[in-house]
Amino acid sequence: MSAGTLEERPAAVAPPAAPSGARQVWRRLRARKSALIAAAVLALLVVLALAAPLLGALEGQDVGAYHDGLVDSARGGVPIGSYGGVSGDHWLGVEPGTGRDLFVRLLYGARVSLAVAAGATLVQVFIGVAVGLAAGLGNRLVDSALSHLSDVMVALPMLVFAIGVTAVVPSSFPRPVLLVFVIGLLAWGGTARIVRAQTLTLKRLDYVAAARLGGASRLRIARRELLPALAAPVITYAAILLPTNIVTEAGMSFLGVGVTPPTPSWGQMLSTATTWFRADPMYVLLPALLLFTTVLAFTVLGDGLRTALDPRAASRLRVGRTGRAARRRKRGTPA
Amino acid sequence: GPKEAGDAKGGGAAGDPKQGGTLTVLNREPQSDFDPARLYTSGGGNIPSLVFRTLTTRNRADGAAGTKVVPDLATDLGTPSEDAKVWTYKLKDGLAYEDGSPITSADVKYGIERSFAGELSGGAPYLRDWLVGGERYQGPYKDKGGDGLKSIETPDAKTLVFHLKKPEGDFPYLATQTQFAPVPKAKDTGTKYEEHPVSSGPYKVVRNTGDGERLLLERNPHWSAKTDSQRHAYPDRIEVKSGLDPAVINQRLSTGSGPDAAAITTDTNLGPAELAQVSGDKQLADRVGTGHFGYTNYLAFNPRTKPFDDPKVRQAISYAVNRTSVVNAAGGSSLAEPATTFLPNQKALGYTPYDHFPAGRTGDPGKARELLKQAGYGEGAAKGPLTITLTHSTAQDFEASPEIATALQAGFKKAGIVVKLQGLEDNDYKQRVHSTKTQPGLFLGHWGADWPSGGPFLAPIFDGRQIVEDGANFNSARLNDPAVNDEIDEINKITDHDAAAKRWGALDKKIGEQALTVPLFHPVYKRLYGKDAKNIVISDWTGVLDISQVAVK
Amino acid sequence: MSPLDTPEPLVQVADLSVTFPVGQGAAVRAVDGLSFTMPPGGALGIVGESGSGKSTVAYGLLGLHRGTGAEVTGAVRVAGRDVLAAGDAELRALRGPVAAMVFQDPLSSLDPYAAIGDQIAEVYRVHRRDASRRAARARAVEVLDRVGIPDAARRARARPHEFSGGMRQRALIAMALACEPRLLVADEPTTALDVTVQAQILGLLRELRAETGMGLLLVTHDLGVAAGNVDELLVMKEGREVEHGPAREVLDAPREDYTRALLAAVPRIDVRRAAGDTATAAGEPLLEATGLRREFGRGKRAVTAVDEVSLTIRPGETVGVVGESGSGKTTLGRMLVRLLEPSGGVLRYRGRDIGGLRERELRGFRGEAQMVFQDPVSSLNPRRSIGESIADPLRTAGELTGSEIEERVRRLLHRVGLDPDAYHRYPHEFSGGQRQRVGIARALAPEPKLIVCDEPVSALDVTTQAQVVELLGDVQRESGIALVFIAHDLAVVRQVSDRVVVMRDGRIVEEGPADAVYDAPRHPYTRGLLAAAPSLAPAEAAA
Amino acid sequence: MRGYLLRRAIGAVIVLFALSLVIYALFYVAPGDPARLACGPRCNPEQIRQVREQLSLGDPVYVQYWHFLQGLAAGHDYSTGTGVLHCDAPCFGLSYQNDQQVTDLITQRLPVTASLALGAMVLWLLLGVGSGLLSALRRGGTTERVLTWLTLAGTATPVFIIGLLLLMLFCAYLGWLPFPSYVALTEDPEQWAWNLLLPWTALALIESAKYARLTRSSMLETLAEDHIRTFRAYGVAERSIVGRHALRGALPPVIALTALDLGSMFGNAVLTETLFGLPGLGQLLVHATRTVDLPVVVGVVLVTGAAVVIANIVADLLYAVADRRVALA
Ligand SMILES: Nc1ncnc2c1ncn2[C@@H]1O[C@H](COP(=O)(O)OP(=O)(O)OP(=O)(O)O)[C@@H](O)[C@H]1O
Ligand SMILES: Nc1ncnc2c1ncn2[C@@H]1O[C@H](COP(=O)(O)OP(=O)(O)OP(=O)(O)O)[C@@H](O)[C@H]1O
Ligand SMILES: [Mg+2]
Ligand SMILES: [Mg+2]
Repeated sequence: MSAGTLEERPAAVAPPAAPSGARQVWRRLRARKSALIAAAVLALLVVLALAAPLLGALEGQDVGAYHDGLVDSARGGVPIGSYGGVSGDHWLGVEPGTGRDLFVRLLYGARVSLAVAAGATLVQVFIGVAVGLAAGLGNRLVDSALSHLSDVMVALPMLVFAIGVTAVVPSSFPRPVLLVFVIGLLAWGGTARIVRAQTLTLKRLDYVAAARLGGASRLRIARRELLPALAAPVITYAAILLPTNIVTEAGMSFLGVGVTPPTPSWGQMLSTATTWFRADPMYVLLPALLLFTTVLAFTVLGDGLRTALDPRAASRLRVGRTGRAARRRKRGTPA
Repeated sequence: GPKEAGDAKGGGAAGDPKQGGTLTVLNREPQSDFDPARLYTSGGGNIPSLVFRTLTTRNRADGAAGTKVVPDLATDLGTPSEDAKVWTYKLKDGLAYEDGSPITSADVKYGIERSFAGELSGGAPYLRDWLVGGERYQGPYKDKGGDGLKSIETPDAKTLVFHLKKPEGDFPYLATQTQFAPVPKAKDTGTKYEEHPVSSGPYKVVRNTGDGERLLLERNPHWSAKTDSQRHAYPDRIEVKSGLDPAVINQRLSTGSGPDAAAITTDTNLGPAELAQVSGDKQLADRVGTGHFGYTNYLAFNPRTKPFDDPKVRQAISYAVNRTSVVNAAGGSSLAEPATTFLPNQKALGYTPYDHFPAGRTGDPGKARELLKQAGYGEGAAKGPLTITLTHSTAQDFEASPEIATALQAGFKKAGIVVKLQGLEDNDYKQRVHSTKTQPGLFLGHWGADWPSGGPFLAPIFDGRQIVEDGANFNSARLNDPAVNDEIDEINKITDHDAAAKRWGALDKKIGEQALTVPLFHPVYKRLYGKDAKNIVISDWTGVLDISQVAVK
Repeated sequence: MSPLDTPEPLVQVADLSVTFPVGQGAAVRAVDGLSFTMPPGGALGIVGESGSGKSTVAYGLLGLHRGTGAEVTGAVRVAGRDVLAAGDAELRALRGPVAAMVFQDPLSSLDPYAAIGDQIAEVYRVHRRDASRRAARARAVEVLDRVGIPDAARRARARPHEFSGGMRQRALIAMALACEPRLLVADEPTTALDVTVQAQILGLLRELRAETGMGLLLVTHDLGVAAGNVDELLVMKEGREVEHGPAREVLDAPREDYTRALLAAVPRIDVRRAAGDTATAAGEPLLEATGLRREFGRGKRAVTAVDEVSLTIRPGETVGVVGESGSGKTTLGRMLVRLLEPSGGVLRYRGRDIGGLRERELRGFRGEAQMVFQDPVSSLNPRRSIGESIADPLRTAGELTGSEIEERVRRLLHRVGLDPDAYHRYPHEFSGGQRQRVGIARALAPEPKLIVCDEPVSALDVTTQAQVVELLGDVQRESGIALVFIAHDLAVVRQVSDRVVVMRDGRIVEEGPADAVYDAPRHPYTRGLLAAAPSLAPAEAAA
Repeated sequence: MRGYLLRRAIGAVIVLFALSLVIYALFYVAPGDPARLACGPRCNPEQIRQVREQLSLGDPVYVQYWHFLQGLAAGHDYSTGTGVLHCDAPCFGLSYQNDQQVTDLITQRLPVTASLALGAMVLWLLLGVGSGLLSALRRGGTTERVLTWLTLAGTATPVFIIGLLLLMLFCAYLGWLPFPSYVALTEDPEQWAWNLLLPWTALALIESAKYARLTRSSMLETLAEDHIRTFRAYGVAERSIVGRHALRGALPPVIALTALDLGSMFGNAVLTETLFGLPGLGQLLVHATRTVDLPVVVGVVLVTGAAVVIANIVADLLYAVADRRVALA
């Protein structure tokens, strides 16, 4: 049999031709309706956040404007009217104590919360990937030094760090950016761990060896051969990190090291709203609901992405793998 | 005065107070300072005043009557010399510590002396400033061989004679502070004394864990009600649990299950949200005590910086302030009363009403703009719109907190004043605003009375000789007006409190003309107490219920 | 035969079709209208190239497609039970006592966390509820002993990783035996094993059959394995039956072209390399290893993978390396191209010592020696197009422009028999054989002087294997590259090598011209290897 | 094994050393003057100077750090004014703010935080791993959906809200539980558990979603492995497959995450501690940070750091026990 016949081999033997990389991921993602809905919800949130000034103008309200007349001063400043002062002018009611419009504040809050969370996630992913790669590719010394470093960061309590950092940075520095760094710098350990483990596995693969034989430098190998393979687990993990970061921002506000007023953020609104949940439930429910929706959307999208990025996911739980797949495993090594 | 001040028995559950039972105290802050030398306020606040008796003490009565000072260990309020520079006290008979040993005048002297020790810092500065030689004395630990502060004489075991640098008509008020509590020298363990301070009051410390986190106080058998007309000591035991979240404290008080029924708090007010909820519930609303403490929250200018050096700017800002927003931000009209005077609305402090820059309820932007135009600010004016930075703390305590700063910011906007907020971490904030070197041009300040008299309220803020260059400075305007200084000295000579109060009030009104501060509001304290708590007494001295009066049976 | 004396068949498959949905409404029909029967105690071999549907049939017998989304039609009866119609409980009762399965991959087919004896006991107790824990464990020891695990009582407590590949496969067979099945379905039970071990396992299966009278359904792509072990052969292609008949008949006188092609592609150990192919192993040595050593791990755990190996490779010659699993072949190969640093010894490339050089100092050497890897899947980056992968060394060298590189890659693709337009396609769009060609193209790209092929064909089925071997031969003839050809399949090595090196436990036990080693092995180990190699034996003589 | 532990111990010391350096550095730049704070609100410069001297804050930072290390190694004597207080090695020093021995402060509070963290861990593992398992088994079913929503709601809600809701519901409204108040385990184990039940639940609700998701995905991964196929092919029931074979394979990532979370819980549970009035390390740390109480902060952070490191070592050991193929190196 000559080499020429290879092309004429029946299609049934080769796996069905599938489209490449990103297109394939998109196609698999598209097949999951829940992931699509989640993505749509997130996109909507982002659009709403971006359009906050426009929507505010539409409602006819301003983020900072106080409405002393809309709250009952003698009763601690609880909004006058039912459902937290919902009215034609204030679609979602007003904030207790100040009478500021909740609808606009929630939208503006979305900007800060989403931006801080996304920024922090980026920082975490960036540092995590860099450290994880370096640890995975470096020698024992580099590896242990970096894992010790991440232990130090994990062990550093958030508040101490936040106060320390806030002190060094002049107060004219925008708070949200600072928060991005505080949260980002403290919680990259998980990403680093994942990337390191994955790198250790990947670097043993033959295609990395082949790249070395081709004379590629370490940097090139990291960039060309390893990073693309890390995308799937990292993106999946980032989808978990992002909502966690939103909640972390809320916790920071609660401890008084969050964004500074009058800038609203969901976290800050939640932390001031906590005590109001009986006197003015709407005030708590609205940011909580938004937060929940966001977290849910990210989780669902993350799950979807994970399955979409993992070609094996399509054949999960199959009792028998195809012969080709099974034989690809390393042949038995002696005990 | 407080609403509940009606019946003489005090508020709280019905029926006459009886002895017995356990009173639970649910607090936020642990009593981590329990050394009489380190405590700042009169009687060290509530719990310490159960353990420490002092030469004089506050009158445990509702409302304005509670601003009076009354004898405690001493037989009277002290005998001043002609010029009020020498004060003589006699101790009552039959005074004893928790171990039964007698309390002597030497012990009181020793207690004062140890408050000068560097190891036991924390108390108020008055002794140091008033006593002859006080500024040089370093406490008994450094000065081992010597016979201590010469300006305190103890001719016999019952007599104390204090020699002051200058006349101080308020000395009886100072003698309410815990530095005037007796400390037996033999039992002094220095910095460890606070773990178990020796009691001279109705209760003694039985257990103190977690550095004041949990306290158990039981009756001191050697205390005798005969020598103490102020403290009642109804409960048999007092249990203090601290380190709790304010929301949880109030929730527990309102639920009142188990021991929480006989509970109070000595440090947690109702917040606005809780007030909103409580006010809708008749039963709960009945269990709220209201108190007025002499306290003012204000905007402080530093007239040495631009643009606040221009009186017109300061006046414009005074006109522009929207006190309704600010009061709302501080919790609404039930928790804060708008202020136009620096002195709080209390007769004892010398309150004299005035409103030099009437801003009405919500500010007078027109008047403010007009003044600003005269000063050269505004749209199209030479210097453009007035842009200022307001410094505040990031701690959410309704004092110098972000809420109040943003409310002001929103109000000033109407007068065309652009306010930038500078929120500082609380320590940073305190250090900066109270240092002459770093003091910002405009910040949120607050000041409370060390005792109900105009002196300690006005002097630290406006007395030019109290400008502290390297330490904590409270005269933020750096006012050093000989006329003001002289008047302060003159009033200090007066030992008739009511007469002095009138003059303090007049002085306040006069200083107010300079617009060195913008008084914003006086806080009102609302506190919930357990359903079994009886005999609730809230004086205007502290503004909070007096634990020594509470009964649970 | 009359219906009367025909006992009920053990396996009865009629018009079986299995279809796998692969998303977007597409489906793969893996088995298409297959029918066969098997008498009790019979032995049927199912052969065919990769992907022909063999395993799918085997799984069908145990109802293992249930719950996976596969669509199964037709009829499957095992020992009288209708597998397709059976309820879950009934199916569970069938699995084990009636039909037991031995999977291909012993490494992954056992729970890595549990003791082997316990796993067997657990399976036993599923079907013998009355058996006590102790009895079940005793039974496990008994069957382990039966399949030839030495010191079975002690070894039953070991975990899978403490067993060698052959022992694990025995353990899996023991698990099957524990249930005393009437039918043993063995899906490629020996593909993962060395020839010597393979011979032992096949012997064991024969013995057990004789002893217990169970039926055997042997799935394999290796005709040699099937030859000596089954009565009947079923040849499959694309899910359909191509030919079915008594084993000897099918092997000796295949009726179908496909079967003939399959048989022709099987490498024969006694076939010499074509005379014209033999290179003149003369000239300066290209690569010279002296006393090469490599250890892994430290202290007590240290393993010496390669021990005092000396080897010389001259330009243009092919050196075959054979030896069983773990003998150090891969380690040696990787050291030769300096993917691994030797722990000792000297490695000279054209006289220059490259043994201890650091990665940066190896720059000059990198293009000169290349490697073709065993596993066509992991040796290509799944996220890059094959063109890019091939072009990469050229880009790194930086001598050519972008369009020149692309041109060169296209020529290489054509050279290895692929469509030049495949440049932008991704690895998963190719079959194993095609991928191996890509790997060869990549190795050729920097115009190396030496290529180390580490088991380049062992993952491929016989037909593809033959194509790749031929390609390598062609390339060498044209460009005069020196080849080091590592394989555990003795026959393949013989087909390509000028000289052969036999390795065992990291050492070279025999070395010499290929024909000399194969025809007159001197070392007993080499003789053992040769003896264990499966062959189509009598059939071949007749062909 | 012993060599391994020794190496890890050395690593731990390095980590703690680095941590203490970071804290010193942070405090050097942080706002607030501890001497002023300790001195009281209206101190004069002379008093502040006295206090500063008393706390040896006048020394350069490296000298202070050196004294700190000396104290750790050999203990330290402090004057109480009337006598001498000996602080045994390892001595973290005295609190700037109230002259308490940091070691005492920590030993009083460590059990509280440890009780909180460990108990919560048990609960979140039960809740998270349990619901992860259930949803892996009943994929696509109502059970899975309900569990997913429940655990997600936990993740999405900050602890100060969950905690307050729990308190409201169980203590105020239903009155089933007393308002929590820490009782030492040694004092009364039953009360200890009752009082910690709500804080545990709050933390568990927040953490369990992560675990549920992790368990579910690694469970599915394990269920797809070949050895599971073997047991299916022998008629082993799905329940025993999951319980006996798949769970074990799914555990290692859960163990690793638990170590990470447990470790950081020691320093970061402050919100929970405050809300439920538990006098733990988190509260101490926040208070000390607010009052610029360096010795206390260093002490607590070192204990927290030790918790992180120890949790990691234990996780690695467990990992090796769970998967004997892993060699400790
Ligand atoms: N779970 C599955 N999903 C989709 N396609 C599958 C699945 N299992 C097998 N196939 C396809 O069915 C066909 C037959 O597969 P099968 O595993 O039966 O082949 P085989 O003859 O055993 O091959 P090998 O020798 O490689 O083991 C192949 O094309 C394979 O890709
Ligand atoms: N990275 C490694 N770490 C530890 N031991 C290793 C490593 N690589 C190989 N070994 C050990 O070295 C020995 C030789 O392995 P090698 O892979 O070279 O054998 P091989 O002959 O190629 O086997 P196979 O035919 O299975 O591929 C084996 O015992 C193996 O377990
Ligand atoms: Mg197969
Ligand atoms: Mg190998």
